[in-house]
Amino acid sequence: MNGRWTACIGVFLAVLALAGPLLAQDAVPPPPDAAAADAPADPVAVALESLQANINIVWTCVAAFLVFFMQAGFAMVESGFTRAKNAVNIIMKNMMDFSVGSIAFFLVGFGLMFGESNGLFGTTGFGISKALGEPGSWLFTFLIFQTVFAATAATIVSGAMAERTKFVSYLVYSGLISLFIYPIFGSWAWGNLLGTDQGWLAQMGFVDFAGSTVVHSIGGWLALAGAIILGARIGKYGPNGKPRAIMGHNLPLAALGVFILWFGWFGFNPGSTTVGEGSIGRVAVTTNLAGAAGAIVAMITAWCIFKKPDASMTLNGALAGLVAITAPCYTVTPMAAIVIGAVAGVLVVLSVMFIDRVLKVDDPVGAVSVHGVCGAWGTLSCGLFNAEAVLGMSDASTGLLYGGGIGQFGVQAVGVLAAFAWAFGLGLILFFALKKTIGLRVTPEEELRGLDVGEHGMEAYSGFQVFTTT
Amino acid sequence: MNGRWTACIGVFLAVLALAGPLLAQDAVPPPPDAAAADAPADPVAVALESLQANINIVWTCVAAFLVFFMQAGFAMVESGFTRAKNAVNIIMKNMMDFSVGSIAFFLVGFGLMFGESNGLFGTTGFGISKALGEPGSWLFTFLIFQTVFAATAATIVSGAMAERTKFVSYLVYSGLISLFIYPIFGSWAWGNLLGTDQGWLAQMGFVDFAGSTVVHSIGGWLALAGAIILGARIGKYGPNGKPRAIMGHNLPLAALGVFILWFGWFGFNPGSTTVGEGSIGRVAVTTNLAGAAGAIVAMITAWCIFKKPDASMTLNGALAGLVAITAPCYTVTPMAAIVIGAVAGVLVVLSVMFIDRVLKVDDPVGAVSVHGVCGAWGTLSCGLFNAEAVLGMSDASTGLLYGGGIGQFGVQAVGVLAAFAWAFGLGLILFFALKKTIGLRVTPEEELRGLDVGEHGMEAYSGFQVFTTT
Amino acid sequence: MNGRWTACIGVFLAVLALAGPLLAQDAVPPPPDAAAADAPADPVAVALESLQANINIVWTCVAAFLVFFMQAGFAMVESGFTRAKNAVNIIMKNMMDFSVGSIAFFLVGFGLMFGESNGLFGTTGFGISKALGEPGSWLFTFLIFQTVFAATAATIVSGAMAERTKFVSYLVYSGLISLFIYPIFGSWAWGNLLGTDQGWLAQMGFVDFAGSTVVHSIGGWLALAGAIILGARIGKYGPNGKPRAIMGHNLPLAALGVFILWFGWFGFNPGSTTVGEGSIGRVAVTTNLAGAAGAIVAMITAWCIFKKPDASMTLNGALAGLVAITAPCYTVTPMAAIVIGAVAGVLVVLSVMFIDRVLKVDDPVGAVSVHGVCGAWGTLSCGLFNAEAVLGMSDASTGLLYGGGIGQFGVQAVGVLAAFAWAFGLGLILFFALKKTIGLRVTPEEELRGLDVGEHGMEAYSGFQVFTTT
Amino acid sequence: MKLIVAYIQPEKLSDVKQSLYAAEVFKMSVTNALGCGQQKGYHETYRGVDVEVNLLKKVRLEIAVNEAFVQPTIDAIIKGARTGNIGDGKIFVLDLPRVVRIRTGEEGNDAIG
Amino acid sequence: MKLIVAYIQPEKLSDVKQSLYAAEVFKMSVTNALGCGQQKGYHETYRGVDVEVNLLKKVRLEIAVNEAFVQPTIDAIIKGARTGNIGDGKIFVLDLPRVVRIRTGEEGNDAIG
Amino acid sequence: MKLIVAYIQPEKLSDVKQSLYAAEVFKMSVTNALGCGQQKGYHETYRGVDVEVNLLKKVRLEIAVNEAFVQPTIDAIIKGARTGNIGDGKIFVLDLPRVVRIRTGEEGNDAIG
Ligand SMILES: Nc1ncnc2c1ncn2[C@@H]1O[C@H](COP(=O)(O)OP(=O)(O)O)[C@@H](O)[C@H]1O
Ligand SMILES: Nc1ncnc2c1ncn2[C@@H]1O[C@H](COP(=O)(O)OP(=O)(O)O)[C@@H](O)[C@H]1O
Ligand SMILES: Nc1ncnc2c1ncn2[C@@H]1O[C@H](COP(=O)(O)OP(=O)(O)O)[C@@H](O)[C@H]1O
Repeated sequence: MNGRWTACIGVFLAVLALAGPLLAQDAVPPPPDAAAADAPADPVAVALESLQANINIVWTCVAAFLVFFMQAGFAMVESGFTRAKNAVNIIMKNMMDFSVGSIAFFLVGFGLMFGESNGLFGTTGFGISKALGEPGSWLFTFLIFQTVFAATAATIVSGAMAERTKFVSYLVYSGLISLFIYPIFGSWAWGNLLGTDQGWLAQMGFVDFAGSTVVHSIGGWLALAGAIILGARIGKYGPNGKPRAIMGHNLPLAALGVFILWFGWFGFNPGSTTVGEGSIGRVAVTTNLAGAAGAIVAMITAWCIFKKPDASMTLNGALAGLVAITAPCYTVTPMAAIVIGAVAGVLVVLSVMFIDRVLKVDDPVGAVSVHGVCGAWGTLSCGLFNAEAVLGMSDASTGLLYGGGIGQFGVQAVGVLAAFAWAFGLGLILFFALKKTIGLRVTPEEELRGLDVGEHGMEAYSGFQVFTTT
Repeated sequence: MNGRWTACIGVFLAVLALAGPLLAQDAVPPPPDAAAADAPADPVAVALESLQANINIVWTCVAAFLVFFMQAGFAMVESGFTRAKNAVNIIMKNMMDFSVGSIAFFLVGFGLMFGESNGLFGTTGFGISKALGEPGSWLFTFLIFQTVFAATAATIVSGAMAERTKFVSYLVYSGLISLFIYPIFGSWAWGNLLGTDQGWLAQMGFVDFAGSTVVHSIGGWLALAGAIILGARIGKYGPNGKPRAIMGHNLPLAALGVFILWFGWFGFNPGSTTVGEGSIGRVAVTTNLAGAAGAIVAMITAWCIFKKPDASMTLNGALAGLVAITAPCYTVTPMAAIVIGAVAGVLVVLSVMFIDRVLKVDDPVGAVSVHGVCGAWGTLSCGLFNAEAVLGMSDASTGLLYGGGIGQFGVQAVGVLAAFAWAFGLGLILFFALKKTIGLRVTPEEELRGLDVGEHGMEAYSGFQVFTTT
Repeated sequence: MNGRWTACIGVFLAVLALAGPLLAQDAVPPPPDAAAADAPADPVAVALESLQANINIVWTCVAAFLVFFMQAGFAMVESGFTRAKNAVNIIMKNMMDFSVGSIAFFLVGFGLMFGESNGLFGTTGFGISKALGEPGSWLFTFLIFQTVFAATAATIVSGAMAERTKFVSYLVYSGLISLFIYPIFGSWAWGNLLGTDQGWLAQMGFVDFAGSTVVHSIGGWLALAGAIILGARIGKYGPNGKPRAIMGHNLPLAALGVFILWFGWFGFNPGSTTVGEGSIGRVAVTTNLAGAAGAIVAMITAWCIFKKPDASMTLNGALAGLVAITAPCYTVTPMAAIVIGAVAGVLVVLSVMFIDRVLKVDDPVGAVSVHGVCGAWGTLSCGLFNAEAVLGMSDASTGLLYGGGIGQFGVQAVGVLAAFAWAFGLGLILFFALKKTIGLRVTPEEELRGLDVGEHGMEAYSGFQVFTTT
Repeated sequence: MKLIVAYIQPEKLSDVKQSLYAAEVFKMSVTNALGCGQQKGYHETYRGVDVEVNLLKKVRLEIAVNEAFVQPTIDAIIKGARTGNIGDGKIFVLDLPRVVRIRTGEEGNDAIG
Repeated sequence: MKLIVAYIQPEKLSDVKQSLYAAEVFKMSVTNALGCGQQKGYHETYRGVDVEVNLLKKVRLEIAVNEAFVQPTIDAIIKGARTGNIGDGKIFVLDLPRVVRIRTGEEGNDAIG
Repeated sequence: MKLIVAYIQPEKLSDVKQSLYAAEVFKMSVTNALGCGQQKGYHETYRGVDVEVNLLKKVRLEIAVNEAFVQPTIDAIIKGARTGNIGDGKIFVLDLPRVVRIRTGEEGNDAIG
């Protein structure tokens, strides 16, 4: 009987073990029945599995809620870093991209991303029809978790296009992002998370644990395209083309936003295991260290360059570190996480200056630098710092610096380029189309008076004497 | 031996299964001993059950904390939607109704709501005396979860009575709400959650999964009574009785509040299962979709009527959708959730206008429309959209649109009316009594200068030039 | 076979049971192997244990994230309670103490606190080297949980030294706190949490469940030392030495901060069990009641003394109650929690007045009173109200009021004094050294214009007319 | 022409605007100010420390008018702003030799209206 | 000496500063104000209720100059502020018998610059 | 009567109030302003871009006094506001032909105090 036992329990322990090192974002625990299939349906094993499944569900739901809360963080960061006269518009945009995105992703995006793929994108499981009839289906938990990720990609764009974009065109494009731009790319890297075949990137061995590329870079490159086509805010560049500073109106709010985002990132990265076991602590550690290193190094960099520890750069630095660690968080050592975050801290400052002064693209909150550039860096860093052997997750580390050779790095580079091509390319087309049709930008008068009055007919801070002398 | 096993595990699986479809707010997992009773006390079964119990405890606690955080959301929404000169008063009210409420509910309310009922209300278990001696008792988790619900009902009222209510009388009535107004009604619908007999509403088959009526409508109707007896703010209605707009002073803060509330709702609704299993993901999905639909549709409605996408209406719309889905979240399909939220989005805008222009009741933040009206709608919608059969939870859907006939709808209507009668009726008496005794309203001078200086002797934004020209 | 079963399951249940009453902050669940050692490695028992371990990991991680979020709370409270011209500086300080602290604690502090001790402090396990090779190691979860605690101690100091401290010297000392000041004291009380030998305080039987002393008092006494050496803000004391009020610039933000802190405390106290079972609900209840009582009683006290319900005192009161219950939360009855919180509510008001008027130490946010004084009170209260027998956790209550005699109280007093001696003493030396070297305080001109412009070259509220007439 | 500067209580602004409109004075400029005068101010306490607020919120009106409008304007302001309590405020009348309308460059009486 | 008070559109402030600098007028004081004039204001709605905003944001300049500078200053302001649309604003010129520089106690023309 | 307008450094306001009280000048109106003068301002950087802040925070005092009080008031302001550094500010003295107290309708010297 003992043999019999070890057998069926073995199955279960295998599940636990397996659940861990899966290199996809979301390790989906096999539904009880599946497990039941490949072992004599033993009641204890089934019970044990269903308990682990419940732990995973609780954990994944909590993580999803934390990621949802990042929406508040983005709203606060973006409004804090822009002018008071546009604050209502920004919060409306953040409220709407999540709302529109949630429904668009539920109806269409989810199917495109995780359905049976035609090679390019999924074609089944729209509106998670499959889950009806199974009240406790993992699909529901998985959907809410994926929805908040999709919404994150969409919301990133609004920051770079703040203070001058027409509200209606914003609604259109942020809807389209959740509808297909994000999901289709997502299907290439993560499409197999429900057990369907892998997308072409995943097949190549592309690794993006929690979405440095799939979520952040996609958002960042779309933002870049948008900011380019939209043009700079009035007064951003002097006649001589010299950039002028347009100060954010509420830095405490922006800081609160960054803290909220950091908080949410503990759902974003550790949650991407979708399995409630020890690795989530490890991922939380790497995530936290990278964010900390990013903030410190960005501050130091800014200090050296501008002679003052610039608060907005420091806040961007924290986000840069967090974005960078999002891809490698599961497969690098804590020490490596510090390095990855630190590099992101330098990168973000230089990138902001480069985009502002050289490219002369007006990105009010630094979304392109934080999400696009540092997302790319983070994805590449998987190829440098992957240390699965050191961590005891597998017997070979694929990281260049851990003797894994250049292979992984190459694959990562392909993914990064694919993301840029897809998002930036599509972005240019999309925004150009919008510009030519409904129009992308508000009138100069409206821009000067502020979008709050122009687009929404109200002020953000009624009663306060707000007065800009520039 | 095998038979023996399946027996004892069967018990356990039964527990799991049972835990799910319970149509009350909180499915209380039977304490281990209880279970042990009805099966040969098998160690593995006991262990399995205690593990599931632990999962439930972790989940329910986390959910309770999220619901607690909604207090911050209410505070931000209410202060953001009112004038700067009353912001301190509002945050004091929010801080106090939770503090007073927590203690009142612990000492008295909990017993009234969940104790052995005398038919009308509970009469035992005050101060959860029963739990002493059992350090890990489920009662503690259940108490904290119920406490934050009670506090939610209390805090709703403060919004509708903002900017003119005497602080002391606020303390009194918000205490009374947690002391008996909320608990007694609660006992009628949820009184049996600790295994005592059902209240009369529950016996009728009244369904309010997470409290559209029990929490929100009760709060909303009390708010209505309060706003009526209190009267409108000075300057709210012109000589001709034409309503004037009194703008909120900080919309970014209000928006943050809405995001926090949405975040908390993921504890409010999914947490009401109090069981850590797959359904929580499903409830999270319906909750999120309804909130999204509410926000979008409210914005569109406002856009059509006022020609501009009004931010404050959009924010209210999100809350309206969330309030509406609170009752049906567990028993409707995701698609139905979108419909329920969308209807709430229209309803809230019309209701705000109706109350403002026709009833001429001054509700600064729209609490009556959001919580009262949409709470009622949500409760009724259970009778229309209940789709348990479709969801695979039982073999018959009680929803009118799912062939369940009018029965459920009727029962829901009874519950809605009972809530209105109880809360509005008691509210009128209570507030009238307060008006005649300690007085409900501050002096006109104090109201003009602001309650912050008048009631608390301080300003919310010291140093800022705040200056209202109306 | 049955006997055999009960044996191995017995082990498991024992684990569960044990996990509970551990009187240290963090009951570390024995790693599976350990357990496996002392029982015939039975697959089911192992599986059951690994499930409970997973529950504990999920719970502890979630709790750690909540505690992390308290950083946002501190940032909002501190900036809200100070002047607009220093808001950027404050958020930079909060962002940095966490970032610097995270890395310092990871590299050094953690080893000093939890490594094999040389009697005075730990000397092994720096950079959690031990965990490499075990991807799901409990150490990771434990590290992230301990990191956010360390950061809390560091961040407390910034409030008391706000509006006049040089940014660079702030960076230095907040780094040193996480580097060794906090960890070394911590090792005395909690050093054994990873199974190494107990520190001398723990050996004496000193009890500080979640850190009233280890975290809050340490921070508070350091803050006192800092505020003394730094001196009062310009204009705080009139020529006659009469204290003048310097109003906070954003009370809604401060209130939000308090709500966030309260929210985080549900991770701080219940999370300190690090075990996902029923006790977390109980700890949540005591924590919540104490916070509520603190807020109410502080408000009443202020009302009596100043004739108005002072908002800032009420907010401090809530925090005072929460700080006080941090040590006893696990071992006192809910009723006792109310008393402990209420006493803290009185204490904090009197203490603020005493420090402000008698000691004439300028503590802008009341950090010393809230964290130092009430932390000490909470620690002592363990010796008065410990009711483990009543709670059913052990067969004797050590609380004086529960017939436990004066013993426990004496031990607690020793711990309180040790904390004061260590933190205040070291603080004086540290800050004096800083003053003599890099300098602790900004120039009067800079202080008058504000640290935002002086230290960071930017304004917190660009565009707003901020104008202080005092 | 005269430049009329008046300090009134903030909550009286709308009434004053009404009575000015009634007197066909449609153009004015408003700023917020703090004033101290006979009105002694009030006390706030913050964290238990007393704060004497003797600079009270006021609204400052600036109205340029032709001679003919001076008295009606003053009367209108008084009508709108007077409560009879200390703190009602003051009206200052200054000579205004020259006025220019930026839009047209018009001067004097044409410019003022 | 004259004290020149001008109300302009907020967004024109930087242009006006430029043209004043060009006219070698470097010293000025600026306050924010609300103005109502021919420019009729605009409508906001809040929660479905209409709000008539007829006090529009303006910037108030105060510039003390010597006689010789009066006309150049006025011209500079007009140059910087004129759009030709209603709402451009007004310039008021007041006599300024006496000026004192706090730092030195200098008076009159020496003090003004 | 005269209307005295003074621009001072914000942090000097309380000292000036003291010295005015000492000179028995109890009534005044205060507004916040931005000034540019010899004091060249300072530099901020935001996100690496340089911001030249040449409009500095100032406080504007407006005090109506009888002839007899003019010099004492000016002296008091100087006494309270002077640091000797550039940026101390200016005092402008305007003729004030007429003053009305809204509360009573009193005019002239009775109204001013
Ligand atoms: N001499 C003055 N100079 C400047 N402003 C004054 C003067 N007298 C009064 N004010 C302004 O008028 C306001 C009301 O004056 P106050 O003396 O309080 O009321 P009343 O004029 O009714 O006695 C003051 O707050 C101040 O702003
Ligand atoms: N008679 C006046 N008294 C005071 N301020 C005035 C007067 N006329 C105009 N202003 C100020 O000038 C601004 C512009 O005036 P307005 O009449 O709108 O434009 P325009 O002068 O081009 O017709 C007004 O908003 C107001 O602030
Ligand atoms: N000619 C002027 N017109 C208007 N305001 C002036 C004038 N000269 C100075 N001011 C005000 O006085 C302030 C101080 O002047 P500034 O020249 O900087 O110092 P100082 O007078 O000591 O040289 C300026 O910021 C400005 O607000």
